[in-house]
Amino acid sequence: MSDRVTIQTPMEVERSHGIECLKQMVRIRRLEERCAELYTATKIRGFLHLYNGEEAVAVGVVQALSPDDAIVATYREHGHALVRGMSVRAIMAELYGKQEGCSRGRGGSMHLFDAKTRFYGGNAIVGGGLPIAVGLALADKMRARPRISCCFFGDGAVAEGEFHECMNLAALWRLPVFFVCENNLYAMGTRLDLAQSTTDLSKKAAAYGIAAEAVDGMDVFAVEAAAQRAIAAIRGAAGPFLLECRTYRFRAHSMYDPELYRTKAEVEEWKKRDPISNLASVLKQQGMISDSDLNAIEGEVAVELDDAVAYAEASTWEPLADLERFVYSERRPA
Amino acid sequence: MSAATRQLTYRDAIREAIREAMQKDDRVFLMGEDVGRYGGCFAVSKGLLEEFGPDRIRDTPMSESAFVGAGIGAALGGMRPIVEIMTVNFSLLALDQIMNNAATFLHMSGGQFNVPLVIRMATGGGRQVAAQHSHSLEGWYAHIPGIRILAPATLEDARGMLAPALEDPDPVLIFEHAGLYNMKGQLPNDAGPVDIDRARVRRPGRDVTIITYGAMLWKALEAAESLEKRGIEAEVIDLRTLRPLDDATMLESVGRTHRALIADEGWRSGGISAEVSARIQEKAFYDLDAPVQRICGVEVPTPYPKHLEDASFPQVETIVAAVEAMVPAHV
Amino acid sequence: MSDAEIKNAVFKILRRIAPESKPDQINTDENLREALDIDSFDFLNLMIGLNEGLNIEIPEADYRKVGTLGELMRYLASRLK
Amino acid sequence: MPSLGADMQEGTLIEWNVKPGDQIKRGDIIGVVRTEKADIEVEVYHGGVVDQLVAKVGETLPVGAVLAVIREEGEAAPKPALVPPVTRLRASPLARRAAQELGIDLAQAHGTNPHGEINEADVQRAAEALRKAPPEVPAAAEFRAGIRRAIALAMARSNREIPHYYLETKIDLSRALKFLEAQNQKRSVKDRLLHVILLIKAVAQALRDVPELNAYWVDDQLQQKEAVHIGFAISLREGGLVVPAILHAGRKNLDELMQALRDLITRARSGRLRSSEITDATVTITNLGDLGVETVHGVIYPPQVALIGFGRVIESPWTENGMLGIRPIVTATLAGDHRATDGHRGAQFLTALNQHLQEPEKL
Repeated sequence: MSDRVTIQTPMEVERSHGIECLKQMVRIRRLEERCAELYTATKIRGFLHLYNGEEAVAVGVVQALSPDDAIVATYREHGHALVRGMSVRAIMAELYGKQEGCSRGRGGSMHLFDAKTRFYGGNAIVGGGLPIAVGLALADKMRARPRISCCFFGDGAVAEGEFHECMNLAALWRLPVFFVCENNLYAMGTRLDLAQSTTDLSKKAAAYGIAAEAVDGMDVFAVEAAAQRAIAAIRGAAGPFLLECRTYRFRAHSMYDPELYRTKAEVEEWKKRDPISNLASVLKQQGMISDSDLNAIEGEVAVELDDAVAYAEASTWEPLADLERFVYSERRPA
Repeated sequence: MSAATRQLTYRDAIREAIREAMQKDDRVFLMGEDVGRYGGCFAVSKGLLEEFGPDRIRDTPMSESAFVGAGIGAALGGMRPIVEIMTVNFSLLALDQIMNNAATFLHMSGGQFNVPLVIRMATGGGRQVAAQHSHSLEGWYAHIPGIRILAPATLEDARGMLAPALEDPDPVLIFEHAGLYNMKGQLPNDAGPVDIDRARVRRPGRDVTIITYGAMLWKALEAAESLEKRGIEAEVIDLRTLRPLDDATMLESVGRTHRALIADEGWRSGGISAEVSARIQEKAFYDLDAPVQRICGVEVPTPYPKHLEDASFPQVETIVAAVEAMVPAHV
Repeated sequence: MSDAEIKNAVFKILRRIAPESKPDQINTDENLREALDIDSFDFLNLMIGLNEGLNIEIPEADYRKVGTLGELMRYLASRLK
Repeated sequence: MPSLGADMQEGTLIEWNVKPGDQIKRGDIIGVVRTEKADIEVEVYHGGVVDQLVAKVGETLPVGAVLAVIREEGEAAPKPALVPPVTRLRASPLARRAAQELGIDLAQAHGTNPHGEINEADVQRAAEALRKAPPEVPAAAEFRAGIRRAIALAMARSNREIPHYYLETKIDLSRALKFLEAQNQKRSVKDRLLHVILLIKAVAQALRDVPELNAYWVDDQLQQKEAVHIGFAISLREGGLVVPAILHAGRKNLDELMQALRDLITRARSGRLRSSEITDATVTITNLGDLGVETVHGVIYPPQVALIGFGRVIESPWTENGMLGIRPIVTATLAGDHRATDGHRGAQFLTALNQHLQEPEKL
């Protein structure tokens, strides 16, 4: 078993940080599992895209960001929001569509927003968030603020014109944009090699003169280390950076997906590289963590999620009278 | 008189407004294709690069989606961007950003993220530039909740709409008719901001209300002159703001004249003229003495030859004829 | 009052009650109600008209004596003498 | 658009049962019209072939507008169904509103819009002209044609919907007529009472005893009416009849009833009835005694549930207390709606009617 473990042994990682990374990934995994359950119970409706298998990417990258950096994410963004520090209560209430949700229930699973943590939403148009991140970075650069804008997108977005326009524009204007490609090998159901002439996505950056790196997205420390390098480069005014995180989603694209486009064997093969169980094994092998520590993490996460579900259940529906609110700002200059 | 006013063009008026906004607020910047070194496709921003520098008069690549989206991001990041799109036809390349992001962020975020963005673009035909540079799609944009649609027709509005648009917390799209840029006129020296909420009666009249906006306003006013000689007094309303529509002004007018004609360079089917007509019939049906009529662009991609292009847009004579067909001879 | 005058007065009232009728074409032996298609209300109006026009009040008890035009003429003539 | 009630001004076509080219015969239901009161089937009175469906489903049209054109077999020229051809007046919404407010018939306005439609100014001019020259009463013939159509529809509906039962009884009127004679002796000619006044009054009183017959049948339910408005069938000189109501008949004394009847008959025959008088009746009396008829089996006017018929007063042999005599006898009939009441109730009514006529001084 140990020979399959590809996680680079993080000798330099503090025990507490190792446990923290594990816990964050467990939080995401259990949240997503709870979501699937609540979806089948019809508590959560609409589209639901789960992040199982890709947790190391969100945890590795987001932990490397500063609190005043901005995040623009996709419709598969529960994990990013959670790791960013958004309240799991507000996330769960949003998934329920309740007004205590982080977007007052108006967004749902695909549109988690939070001004406090500068979380500029799950964007449900593939590639649609990239120009936003470019603009946020432009504002920072024009105001000489030392912040960066981190934009998550999938391998599917690389096929969009907006990806290329934004890579060019960010590079042209040397904007502090951190492009994080979560390459899970499928754009919905279309395999990477059926959609891209060059499947080595990090190479796309070269044409724009953008620094890039590809990293094992199933290894949280590898992702974190790469993200730290990228962020350092961006903050050093080198302009944007493209980090391609090679990962895999264990569950279907969304809840109604029969997964005709890939084999069970392929999924099982990738599950051997599960970022959570592999990290737990490594930490155990190195004596950093015991079974009781693991149980304690699971216990804490379960309590947190139970509380969030109870909160969402007890939350309220926005009154119908509010239907047309938030189309235009309620305060306009006279 | 000459002491209080000066002569300038519609283009000059817009440039003055941009200059003033940039002088007053360092968060304001102009971004778009060829706005800097070229001086603007329609020379609106000519000279501004020298005055404000390339950081604030920002030439962009031909990437409408990216730079419009960047405008949204910059607005979210605290700036007050003015994004110029060369023509309305090109804006379709940025439609995703306008529709899916600018118009929805406030709502999707439950009120957390407003987008104080101004997008300017040229619209309209009449210059023999054929089927990909001539259309009037502002009516389409007026379909979208979450954005405000302005159509300045006069020097005063060209000069005065930008400042309140920049102060507006939400996205504002300003449609400048390309045929107006050279229009000369007098403007008071102290011309300042105007409201961006209300339609305006540009000419009072008793017998029929002609509702229009943009460059068509001038054809409507000319038609009204001609009608006056035939004993028909037409009231002319300039909508100015296509979204949200100012129902009160047009309903008040139709309540007096009992007849309404909408003159719109845009296509008829599903256009802003359809919306205006529907509202009048919904809210003023029992004030009507004749069916609401529309004079619209012929439903054809704009042709290149002048005679065909002229025939494809409403003209003074067609407005006059339409009014005459609505108003009793004895009036 | 001559018979002709009485006849004129009666016809005038009848024409008002039954505008489309031609009283001068009525057989004097025919029942008035049937000949003119008038009902009890019209008949009452005829009585009222005679009362107003000729100042003759025909009691209900005498209604049977004025069933035909001839009877009515004779009745009126006798009352007017 | 058929008139289905004199206060009906317009109706909305909600269904066509036929299409152009269909063969139809007299009595067929060709469509359904929605009025403020109900959805009413449109029956045709001419057989033929549907030439043209003029009205569209959903269209609201004034009474008298052409719904369809029916061509009779072998007939070249199309012939309108139901009514003579009346084209819908083309008038603006504002003109229609003004006409309504000013009480102007749009037909009196001359349209000056470019295609001849009537506009608001045209209505104002028509109103001004009317102020200068007071209007003539609408032609009586036209009024009657409308009435005839309304009756036709009401009767056809009654015949389709109402299960009638009939009861009759002979009533000795000697006391009543004696009372009447005495009354009339005291009166001038113009104040004389007709014997039908006693019948009307007695009916009103009997309805107080058996109120179930003073009612409407609506939506499968009996709605008892408090006020007694007696519809009284009045024949028109040119044929046909109208049934205006003597409003609050139960509250009127004999003189008031006579005055009311006189007024109604006079106005009915000059075509000046008010619409409420046509529609408000809660029960109907048909008196065919003047025409020599002995017994009347009437057809109930929906939504009423009863019709009382009187025949001619006939001198007949009559026994009372074992004594045979000749008495003035009238046959009173009751037509009842079996959904609303039954024969038992009807019999109680006729008994009460008789009793009231035997005590004329209490009428």
